[in-house]
Amino acid sequence: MSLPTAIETLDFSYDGARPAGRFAPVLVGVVGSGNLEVLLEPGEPPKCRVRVETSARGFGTIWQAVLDDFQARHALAGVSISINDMGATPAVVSLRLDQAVAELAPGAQP
Amino acid sequence: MNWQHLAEQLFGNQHGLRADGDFLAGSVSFEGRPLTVIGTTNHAPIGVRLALAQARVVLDTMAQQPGQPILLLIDTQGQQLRRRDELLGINRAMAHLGMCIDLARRRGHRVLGLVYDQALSGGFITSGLIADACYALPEAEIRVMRLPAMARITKLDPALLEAMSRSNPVFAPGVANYVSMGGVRALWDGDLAGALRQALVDSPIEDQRARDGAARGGRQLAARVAQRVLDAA
Amino acid sequence: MISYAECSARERIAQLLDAGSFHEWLPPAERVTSPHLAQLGVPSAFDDGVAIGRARLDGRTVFVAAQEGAFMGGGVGEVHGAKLVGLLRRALLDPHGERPDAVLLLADSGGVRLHEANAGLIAVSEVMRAVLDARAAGIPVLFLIGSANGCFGGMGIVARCADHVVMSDVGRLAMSGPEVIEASHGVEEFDARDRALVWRTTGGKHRWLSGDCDTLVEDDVQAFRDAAIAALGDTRPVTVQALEHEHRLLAARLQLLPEALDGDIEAVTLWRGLGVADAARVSSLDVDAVRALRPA
Amino acid sequence: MTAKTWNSRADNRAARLARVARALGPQLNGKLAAPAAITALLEAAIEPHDRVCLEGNNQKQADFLAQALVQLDATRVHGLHMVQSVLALPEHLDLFENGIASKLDFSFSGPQGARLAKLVSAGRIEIGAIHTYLELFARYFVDLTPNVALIAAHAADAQGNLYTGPNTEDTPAIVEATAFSGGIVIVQVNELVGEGTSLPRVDVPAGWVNFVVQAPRPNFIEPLFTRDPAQISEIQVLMAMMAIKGIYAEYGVQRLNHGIGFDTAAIELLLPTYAEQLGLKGKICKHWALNPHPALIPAIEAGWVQSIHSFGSELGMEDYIRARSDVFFTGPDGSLRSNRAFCQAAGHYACDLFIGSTLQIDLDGNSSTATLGRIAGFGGAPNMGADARGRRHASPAWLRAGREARAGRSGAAGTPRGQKLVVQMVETFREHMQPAFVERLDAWQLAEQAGMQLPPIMIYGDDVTHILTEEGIANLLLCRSDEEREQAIRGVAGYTAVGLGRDKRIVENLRDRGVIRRAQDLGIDPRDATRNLLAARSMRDLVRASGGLYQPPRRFRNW
Repeated sequence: MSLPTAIETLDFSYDGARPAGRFAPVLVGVVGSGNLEVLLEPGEPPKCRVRVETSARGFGTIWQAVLDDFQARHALAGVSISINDMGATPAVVSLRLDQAVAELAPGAQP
Repeated sequence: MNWQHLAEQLFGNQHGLRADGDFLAGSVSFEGRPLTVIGTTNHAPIGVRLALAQARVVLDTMAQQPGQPILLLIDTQGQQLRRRDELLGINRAMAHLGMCIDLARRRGHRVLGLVYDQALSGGFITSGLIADACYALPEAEIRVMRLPAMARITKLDPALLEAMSRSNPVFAPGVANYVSMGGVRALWDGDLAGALRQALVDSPIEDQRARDGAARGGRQLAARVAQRVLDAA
Repeated sequence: MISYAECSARERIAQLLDAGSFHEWLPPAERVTSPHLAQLGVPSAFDDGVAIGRARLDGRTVFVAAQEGAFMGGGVGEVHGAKLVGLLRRALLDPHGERPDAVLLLADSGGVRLHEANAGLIAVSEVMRAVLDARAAGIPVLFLIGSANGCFGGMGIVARCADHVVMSDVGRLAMSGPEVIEASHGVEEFDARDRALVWRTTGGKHRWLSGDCDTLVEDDVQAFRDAAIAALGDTRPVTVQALEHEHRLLAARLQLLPEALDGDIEAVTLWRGLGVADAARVSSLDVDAVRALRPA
Repeated sequence: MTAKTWNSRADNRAARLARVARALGPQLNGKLAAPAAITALLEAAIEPHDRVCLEGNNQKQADFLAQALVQLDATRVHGLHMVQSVLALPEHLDLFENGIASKLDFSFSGPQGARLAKLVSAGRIEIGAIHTYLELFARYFVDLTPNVALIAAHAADAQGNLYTGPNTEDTPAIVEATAFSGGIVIVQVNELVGEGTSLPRVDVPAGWVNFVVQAPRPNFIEPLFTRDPAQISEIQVLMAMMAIKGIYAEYGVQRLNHGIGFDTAAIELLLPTYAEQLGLKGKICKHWALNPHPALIPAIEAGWVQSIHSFGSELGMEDYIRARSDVFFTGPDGSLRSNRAFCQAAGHYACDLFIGSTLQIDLDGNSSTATLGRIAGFGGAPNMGADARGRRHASPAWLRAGREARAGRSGAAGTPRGQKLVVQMVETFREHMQPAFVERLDAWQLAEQAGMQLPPIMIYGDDVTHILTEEGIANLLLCRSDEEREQAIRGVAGYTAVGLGRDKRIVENLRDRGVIRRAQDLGIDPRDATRNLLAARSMRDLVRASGGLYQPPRRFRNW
């Protein structure tokens, strides 16, 4: 049974130029109203894959735009990003993503 | 089932159980062996006073009848929803009741709970759920709160909750769901005295509810997750 | 000074315990999440709202759990509760030879998570029994309460089953939330929007004056750390004598407060009855001053 | 042939006073009327079709008189034309439902906006116009002069002198217009001081007051300007950093007004921390037209603020204000004297900057808080948030804004003059992902629904100088065409449909020219925008900062 209130799952995949190398998983943020948690884990280079599970349905194009800009900033490779979202605004999403990247091992930063 | 009828079925006409308002207590004889009975009736809300009254009997039983089994008869609408009780530390009084029961168990008293009418959240945690094992009559009702109130507080669609409650025992009121989740060990149907006799013999002393929930299919994760914590590097 | 109330669960762990000493069990990457939320349209959290593990406090081994109040109000669901039970059992059974000097529960919870109501209720009762098992084995259990959600519902009961309760004055410890009482008995019974009344009834100062908590601290992570270190040796065996003492105390308290007092004077009346000097000024006093008011 | 009467208003007042005296008999003692006689008093004093000002603004309410007015016999008192600042209480609209009043001129209707819209569309209320506060006060002296004013004061003495307390607010403007045009002034007070006791100070002289009645309960006051710092988000901190560095510092803003809200509270709380680190103390934010915002306490304590004049007061701030009389306008008794009319004038003419929030902004920069099904009104924002075309004195901030607007222009448009900085500060999405940027304001549809002559636009696009979002600052002063302006707005509209519709090339060009400045262009790293920068992060921090002088209302105290 598909219910109108069910969680929406969105998947995105990018190719990046900056390999993140090995790193311990990074968790940033909290799943609360208007907020989200972002988990970074090592992935298959050169891919940067993003999976979003969100309670706010119907914002796929906005996620696409936010993540396009994020990947344009960081060009991550070999990273798997998992997001649990409870209706965060794009500004909060971008901030959490940038905070998470900042926690990666220093070698991963350009 | 009303408590008098229940007491007669369990202990006969001369059961010796007395009601003081919503509070039930008495030392009864069950098949020739003494048994302490503590309970509430009229869907009593459990406030500080009623929690202390129950704790008193448990303490007295420990002091005066070491090892004597205790039967908790449960009919409550949950904790007393009053500001005064909160100010007086209702959570402390209920913890005290729970700790008295728990200590009695550790000192060799067999403690059994029986939900004979209804049981709700706060009133249940420190009675049936802290006993060695909790049982229920088939017509009893156990829940945290009614679905409409739950929908209001969680801001979820009542129709959705209703639909969910049919397929998932986690949401829905009902003793059968509590049995399948392991919260209630078994239902007592028909020969109540026989059921009590059996329970006095074979109720577990360890907390087996998570394992029961997994075996019965109503609560798949609790036991597994706790075990994973034990095993984690 | 870092506000304990403002910290997330993981920030509390990072700030409260010895730096870098926390080793997490079932960390987020293992994705031990609630299976019940997605179908209700609620996202899950990778840790189901509670981080558990082993750490050091002032060099001593402790087990710790921190609830995240921002996720589902810190509500206890099936997995969340099982993580707490597993932590307490691990302390008790000691399968890896790492017996802790204490188990710290950093509470931030409204109680049972209604989204998984029945499982949550049973889980809270399992936590309560596990706490009492740990105590019976001589492992002290400490509750730290100073978060925005406080410690309510079943967790409010469990907290009072612990050896030692540390609270800040912005922390709250009670059973039913004021909103629930207001919804059930009306705004005259309990005006949930009157925060001063809510805190007089459930807040840290009141719990200190009435002896419902053992330490009262400022809303400061370092103060919580110091209090936790001081409480490490505070083992209180549960005995008949101890429970008789508790019973006398609670029964006497019940007599101190006349029925049906107005919310404006109720708490002050009780404090006076408990022998608190200056009861009328408690609300405006700071933590140090209130700490000194508790009758011996 | 009868002689022309030139004193009919005075005669009419005398007749009303005599009627009241007859109706009340022993229940009237001098100007003092018994509370139980309030119905008789109002029925004798008010005539059908009178213009009546019922004092009510966004803080204090003449609530006892409002309740009494609703109870009147509609066969005796009806068709009233209400002229009042704010529709806040249910009684304000009950009057129209029960036929006592029929026409309305007002400024703001926040809490009653939805009900007002329903009554208007049902034809139960004829709205004259929706005003700004100052505009409505102005009309009290031109064509909306009240016949009867029903006002609230804190205390009266036996003669009828009034002490309005810190919340003087609209009272002087209302009383002046009424008392000097043959009208009747009726006041509800919380206290009566006995013979031989004097009021702390006299805010309204007895000669301007006709009747005094002691209300059974103190008049209601809403703590509207209290913002709990605990609720300020890190995005709001980021925007506050951008406001301080990108606008306040840039223009050297010394005289300003802040709207209500968490966005501007964040700015107030960053002054002693972030702005101090930037070395801006003494260079910005010295003089304010502002209610006594608790959030400003840390900045005041740190020595940032030289003066504050206030529209009204704020509950709990009384002792603090008394102890900081160098900063606030206080009477010889030590308590605040607020005055909405003067403070609105100050905000309009003497401030270089207004910054506030809104719900919607369109591609022309018009902004509105109107939403469908609600008639909200304007309050003071359009007055603060408008260039003061009559201003002639110069200040560096004003001159710089004027230069930016006029550079390269000729003729009248290029004539040197200054301009007020009007900043709209919004997050691109409000809660529940409602976009703040829209192609078309709801105000247009609302105007059609309610038959208004103009859409209820709060601040016109041609008055807005800057739009500040978490995505950046758009400096509209530097735009030279409608297209540039539109792209500048789209350029800070983020991921809203309006923002995603931007022409990336033009927007990058605008960024190169400094028309759009992003956080990084200002040297701000969004990851530095944490709540730790706030000088107070809780209500209690504010109390501490005030040395215990600030006593927040109960609903804000979590201790």
